[in-house]
Amino acid sequence: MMYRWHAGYVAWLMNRISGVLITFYLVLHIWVIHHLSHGPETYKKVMDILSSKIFMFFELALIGVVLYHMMNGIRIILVDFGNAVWSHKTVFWVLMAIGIVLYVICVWELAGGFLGLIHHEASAMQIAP
Amino acid sequence: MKFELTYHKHDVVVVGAGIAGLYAALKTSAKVDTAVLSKVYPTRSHSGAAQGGCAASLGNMMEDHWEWHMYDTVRGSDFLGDQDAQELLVREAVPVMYEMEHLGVPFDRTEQGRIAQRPFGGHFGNFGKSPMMRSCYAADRTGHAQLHCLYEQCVKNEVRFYNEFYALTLIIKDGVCQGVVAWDVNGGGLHVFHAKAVHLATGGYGRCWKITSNSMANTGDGLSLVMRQGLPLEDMEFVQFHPTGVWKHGMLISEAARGEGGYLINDKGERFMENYAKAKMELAPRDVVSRAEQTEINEGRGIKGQDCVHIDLRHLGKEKIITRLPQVRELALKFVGLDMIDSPIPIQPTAHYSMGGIPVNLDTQVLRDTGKTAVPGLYASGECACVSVHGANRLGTNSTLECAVYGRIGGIKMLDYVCKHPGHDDLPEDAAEMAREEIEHLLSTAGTKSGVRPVELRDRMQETMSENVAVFRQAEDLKKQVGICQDLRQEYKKVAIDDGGIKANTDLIEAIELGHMLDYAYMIAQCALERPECRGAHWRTDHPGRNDKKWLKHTLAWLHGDEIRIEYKPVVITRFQPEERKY
Amino acid sequence: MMERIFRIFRFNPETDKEPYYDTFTIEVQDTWTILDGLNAIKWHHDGTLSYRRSCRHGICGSCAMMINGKNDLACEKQISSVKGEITVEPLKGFPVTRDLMVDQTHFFEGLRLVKPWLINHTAPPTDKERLQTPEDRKLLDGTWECILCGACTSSCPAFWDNDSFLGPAALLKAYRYICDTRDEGLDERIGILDSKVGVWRCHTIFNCVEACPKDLNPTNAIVQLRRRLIQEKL
Amino acid sequence: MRDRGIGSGGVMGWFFQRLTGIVLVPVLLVHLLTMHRYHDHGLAWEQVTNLMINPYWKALEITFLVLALYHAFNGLYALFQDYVKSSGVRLVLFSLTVLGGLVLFIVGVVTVLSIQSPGLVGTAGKVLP
Ligand SMILES: Cc1cc2nc3c(=O)[nH]c(=O)nc-3n(C[C@H](O)[C@H](O)[C@H](O)COP(=O)(O)OP(=O)(O)OC[C@H]3O[C@@H](n4cnc5c(N)ncnc54)[C@H](O)[C@@H]3O)c2cc1C
Ligand code: HEM
Ligand code: SF4
Ligand code: F3S
Ligand code: FES
Repeated sequence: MMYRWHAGYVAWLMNRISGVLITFYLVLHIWVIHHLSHGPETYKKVMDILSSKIFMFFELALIGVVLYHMMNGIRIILVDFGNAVWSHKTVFWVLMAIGIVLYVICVWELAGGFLGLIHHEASAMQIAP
Repeated sequence: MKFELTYHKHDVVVVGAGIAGLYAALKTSAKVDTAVLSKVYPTRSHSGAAQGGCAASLGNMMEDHWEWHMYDTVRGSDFLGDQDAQELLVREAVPVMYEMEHLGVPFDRTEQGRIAQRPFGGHFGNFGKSPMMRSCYAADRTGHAQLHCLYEQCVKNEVRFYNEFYALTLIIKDGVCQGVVAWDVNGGGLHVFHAKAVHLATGGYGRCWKITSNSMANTGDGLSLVMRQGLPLEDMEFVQFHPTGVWKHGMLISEAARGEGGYLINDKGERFMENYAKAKMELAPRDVVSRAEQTEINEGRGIKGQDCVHIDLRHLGKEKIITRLPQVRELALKFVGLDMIDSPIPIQPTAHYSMGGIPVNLDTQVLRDTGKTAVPGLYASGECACVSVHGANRLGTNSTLECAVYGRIGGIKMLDYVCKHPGHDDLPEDAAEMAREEIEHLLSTAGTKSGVRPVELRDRMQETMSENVAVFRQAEDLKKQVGICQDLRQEYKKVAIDDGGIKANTDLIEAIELGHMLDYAYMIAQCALERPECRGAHWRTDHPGRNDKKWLKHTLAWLHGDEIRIEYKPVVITRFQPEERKY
Repeated sequence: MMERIFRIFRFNPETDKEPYYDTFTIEVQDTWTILDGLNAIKWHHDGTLSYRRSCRHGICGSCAMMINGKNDLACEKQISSVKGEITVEPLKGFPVTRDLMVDQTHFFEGLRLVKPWLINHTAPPTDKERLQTPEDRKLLDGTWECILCGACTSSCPAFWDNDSFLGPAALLKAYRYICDTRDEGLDERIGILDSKVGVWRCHTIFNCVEACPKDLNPTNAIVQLRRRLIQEKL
Repeated sequence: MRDRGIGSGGVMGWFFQRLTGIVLVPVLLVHLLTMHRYHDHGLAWEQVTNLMINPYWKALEITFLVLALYHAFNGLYALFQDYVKSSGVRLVLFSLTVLGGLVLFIVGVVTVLSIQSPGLVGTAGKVLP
C-alpha cells in the first residue's frame, strides 16, 4: 500500500510522532529543571544522572528528533505562507540537509566539540557577573 | 425471488444526467419537485467528454448572425434537418450560452473579457463563404465544464438525485406517461417513480459498434424504453463516423490534430487524401475523410494490411506538438503507448454521434406518429432525441448546443405542463410488471451453464455492425445484418449471466443493456436498408447520390414484436431550399 | 499478446464475510489499459467482478482505483507500465460496495457542503455575458478540470483518520468558486471551510497531489483557502 | 461516519501553531546551544545560575517556555481533534490540555524566577515539591 509509505505521509507521521515525543520530553524537562530551585546539591545529583552515557545518548537522539520536527515544521510553514506548495519535495530535502548540518554542529557543540573548546573560556568570562 | 417495490412520487422525473437532462432538471427544479435518475453518477455522464466546444453566433471574434449559423446547420444536415427546429436551435443558442456563463461555466475569454470562440469544421460566415469562429470553449474540456456546472446548479436547487438507478421501463397508461420503473444498481431493488412528467435524456447509442468514441454507458437505453411502448424512433440510419479514432480503442483524437497539419498515411506511405479531396486534403469534412480511410483499409492499404491508417504529425516538430497538441499527444501516449513526436499513430473511423432518436416536437414532447400527436407527460432531449436539428449529419459543436437548448426548453415546457396538472393520476396496478419480469428472468439464469453468455452476442453484434452498417453500406450487407440482428435477438432469449446477486450486479446491467442494443441495432440496420440513397452520414455504395425527390423525408420506425414497420414524414423546410452539398 | 497476472480485491457483502483476493491470469495485448484487462476478466472469466467505468479515456472519473498501491484511473493506466503481478484494489477510505466499487455518497455530500455553485448577488446583464479578463480566467486553471474521481480524498491520511473531514476534492471545488472573480460567496462558505471539518484538518501531507490522475494540486487550493480565511478572520 | 456539524473553527489554533513554530526556531536553538552542554557533565549549577541571573536570559527562557508549552499543547489538541470522535471526550481533553499547560507554565516560571543570584536558592523553590 503505497500511500502508507509515501514520502509526504511519512514526513507528516514523523512530524506528529516527533511532536508528541518532544512534548513528552518538555514536560519531563520542566519537571526536572525545576530542581534548579532546590539548590546546587539536588541539581548536581539530577545532573549527574542526566549526564551519564545513557542519558547523553537519549539527549542526542532527542536533538535529532527536535531538529527533524523543526525542519519539517519550517517546510510546512513555507508551504503555508511561502511558495513551497509547488516544490515541497525539494524543499523537504534541502531542509533535511540543513537539519543534518545543524545536527552535526549541535552534537559537536553540546558534546564539547570545537566551538565549545574554543569558546568555552571566553563565554564563561562573558557571562560572569 | 420477489422484490419489494419502493414507490417515489415527484412532479418531474428526468432520466439521464448529461447536459440535456440536467438543464431540464435545472429549469423545473426552480419551482417543482424534481428527481433525476442516472445510471452513472451525474458527473460521469458522457457529456463530460465533449471537447471542442459549443456553437453560438455570439460574434465575439468576428461578425456573426444566427442566419449564418442556421445555414451551416441546414447544409450540414444535408437538408434532412427540420428547419423550424434548426432555427430555434441557433436563435436560442445565444441567450443559452449567456445563461451558461451566468451559471458559472468557465469559458475561455477574449481580451475584452467576453466568451472566446474558435473555428470548427463546417461553420462559416456569410452563408458558407468565409471561415468562422463560433465555438465557445473552455480549453479542450468544454463538455466537462458545462456538465459540472449544471450538476452543481441542480445540487443548489435541491434536485433529488437517484444516482446509479437504471431506468427499465416507462409507465404509460391510457396513452399518458405516469412515470418510470428503475433498478437500484448499488442496493438492488425495484423502484417505481410516479411522476406528472418524465423527461428522457439518456444520450447516444454508439455502443452497438465495435469501434466507437462513445462511453460504455451509451447503450441507447432511452430508445428501447420508448420503442418497447410501441412508440416510433426517427432517422435511426444516420450515425456519424469520426475519422480519427484511436485504433482498436475508438476514443477520439481531436480534430485539432488534422487542423494543425497532420497527415493521413496508408501502408505505402502515401498521403492518400490526394485521391479523395485534392483541395482540402485532410481537412475535408468528417464523412469524406472517414470514407477515404475506409476505402484504403478495404482495398488492403491499411497499415500492414490491418484495419487502420496512420496519422502522422512528426513533420510538425516536437515544439509544435508539445505546445499545440499536448492533450492529443498524451492520449496517444496513454492508449497506444506511442509518442507522436517520433511515431505515427494508428487510427480508424469510429462511431461517434447518433443523429436519430426519439421523435419529439419543438416542445420536446415525444411524438407517437408521423403527424403531430404527442404522448402527454413524456419528453425527450439531447442525443437520444431527434427534433431533428442534425438531419443526416451533425456539425461539430452543435450537439452539446442541442442538449442545452432543447434540454432547457424541455424543462420550461414541463414546468408549464406540471403546473397545469395539480395531482398525480393513478398508477396502473401492474406498473412494474414488465421490469420485474426482465430482472427476475435474468437473475434466474445466473449460473446456468447452458445459456449463451451476453458477451458472445455483444461481440457478434458489434463486429457485424462495424462490418455491415458502417461508413459504407450496401443492400446485401444490410440485409445480412438485419438477419443477424434477428438471430441475435432470438438468441438473447437464452442469455445466461454469471452473477445472481442483488447488490451492485453489473453483470445484470450489462445484460439488460445488451437487450436494448440488440433492439435498436436491428432498427438501424433495417432503416439503413430501406433508404437507398446517399445523404449525410448514410452512404449507400449501391445507390450513389442524394435523391431529394424520393428521400427528402424522415424515417419513423416501430418495433412490433420481431417486426419493424416503417413510415415516413416530411422534412420541415422554411428558409433554405435543398441544394447540392459541396465544401 | 502476453500473459499477465491480475490480483484483484474481491468482496461481495451478500455472500462474503471477509474480503479476499482473486488471481486471474489473462492474455493481454500490448496496447491494453488496466480497464481493458478488467473487462477481459469480467467478460471472459468471471462475470461477477464489479467495477465502475464509462468514458474509457480519463474524463468521467468512474474508474479510479488503487493499482499496485497507487490511485489511478484504470482506463488510463497502460498494463505495460506496470511490472509484475498487477494488484487492483478499491479506493481506500470509502466503504466498499462490492469488489472495486466504493460508496461515494459521503464524498459527494461533502462536496455539497461547500456550496459548489457560483454565488453572485448582482443580477447578470440580461443579453450578454459577465465580463472576465483572460488573466482572471486563468486563476481558475488547475481547479475546474477536476473530474471528481475521488482519488485524492481517498489517499488523504487526514481523511482516513477522520472521515468527516471534507477532503481535498471538496476543498479544491470550494477554491474553484472562491477564486472565480465572478463569485461573491466567500462569506457563505466561510462557516464550513473554517469549521472543524474544514481546511484546518489538512496536514499538508500531499498524498492528494501525488494521487491526482489529472495532475491537479488540491494542496495548493487548501493553502490558498487558508490564506483567505486568515485574511478574513485576523 | 461522524457527523459534519459545523463546529468551532480552528483558524487561531492553526495560525498560532505556525507563528509559535517559527519563533521557536531561533529561541529553541539558542536554548539548546546554551543550556544543553554535555561536556563536563552538563552545565554546572553556577554556569546556569550565572546565565539565568541576567534578566534577558530570564525573559528568553520564559518566552521559550510560553511558546513551547502553547505550541506543544495546542499540537496535542490538534491530535485529539483528529482522532477523538466524541465531542464530549474532546471537551474534557481540551480542558486537560489547558490545565496541564497552565500547571507546567507555573512550575517553569517559578523555576526561572527562583534564580535570584549566582549560587543562591530562591525561596520560591520551596513552595513546590
Ligand atoms: C468524444 C466525444 C467528443 C464530443 N465532442 C463534442 C463537442 O466538442 N461538441 C459538441 O457539441 N458535441 C460533442 N460530442 C457530442 C456530445 O458530447 C453528446 O452528443 C452530448 O454530450 C450528449 O448529451 P446528453 O445529455 O444527451 O447525454 P449524455 O451526456 O450521454 O448523458 C446520458 C445520461 O443518461 C443516463 N442514462 C442512460 N441510460 C439510462 C438508464 N437506462 N437509466 C438511467 N439513466 C440512464 C446516463 O447515466 C447519463 O447520465 C462529443 C461526443 C464524443 C463521443
Ligand atoms: C523548533 C521549531 C518548531 C517548529 C518550526 C514547529 C512547527 C510545527 C508545525 C508547523 C506544526 C503543525 C503540524 C501540522 O499541522 O501538521 C507543529 C506541530 C506540533 N509541534 Fe511543533 N514545531 C517546533 C517545535 C516544537 C516543540 C519544541 C514541540 C514540543 C515541545 C513541538 C510540539 C508539537 C506538537 C505536539 C505538534 C502537533 C503534531 C501534529 O499536529 O501533528 N513543536 N509544529
Ligand atoms: S482533484 Fe484530482 S484526484 Fe481529486 S477528485 Fe479531482 S481529479 Fe480526482
Ligand atoms: S493528502 Fe490530505 S492532509 Fe492535506 S495535503 Fe492533501 S488534503
Ligand atoms: S472510465 Fe472514465 S475516467 Fe476511466
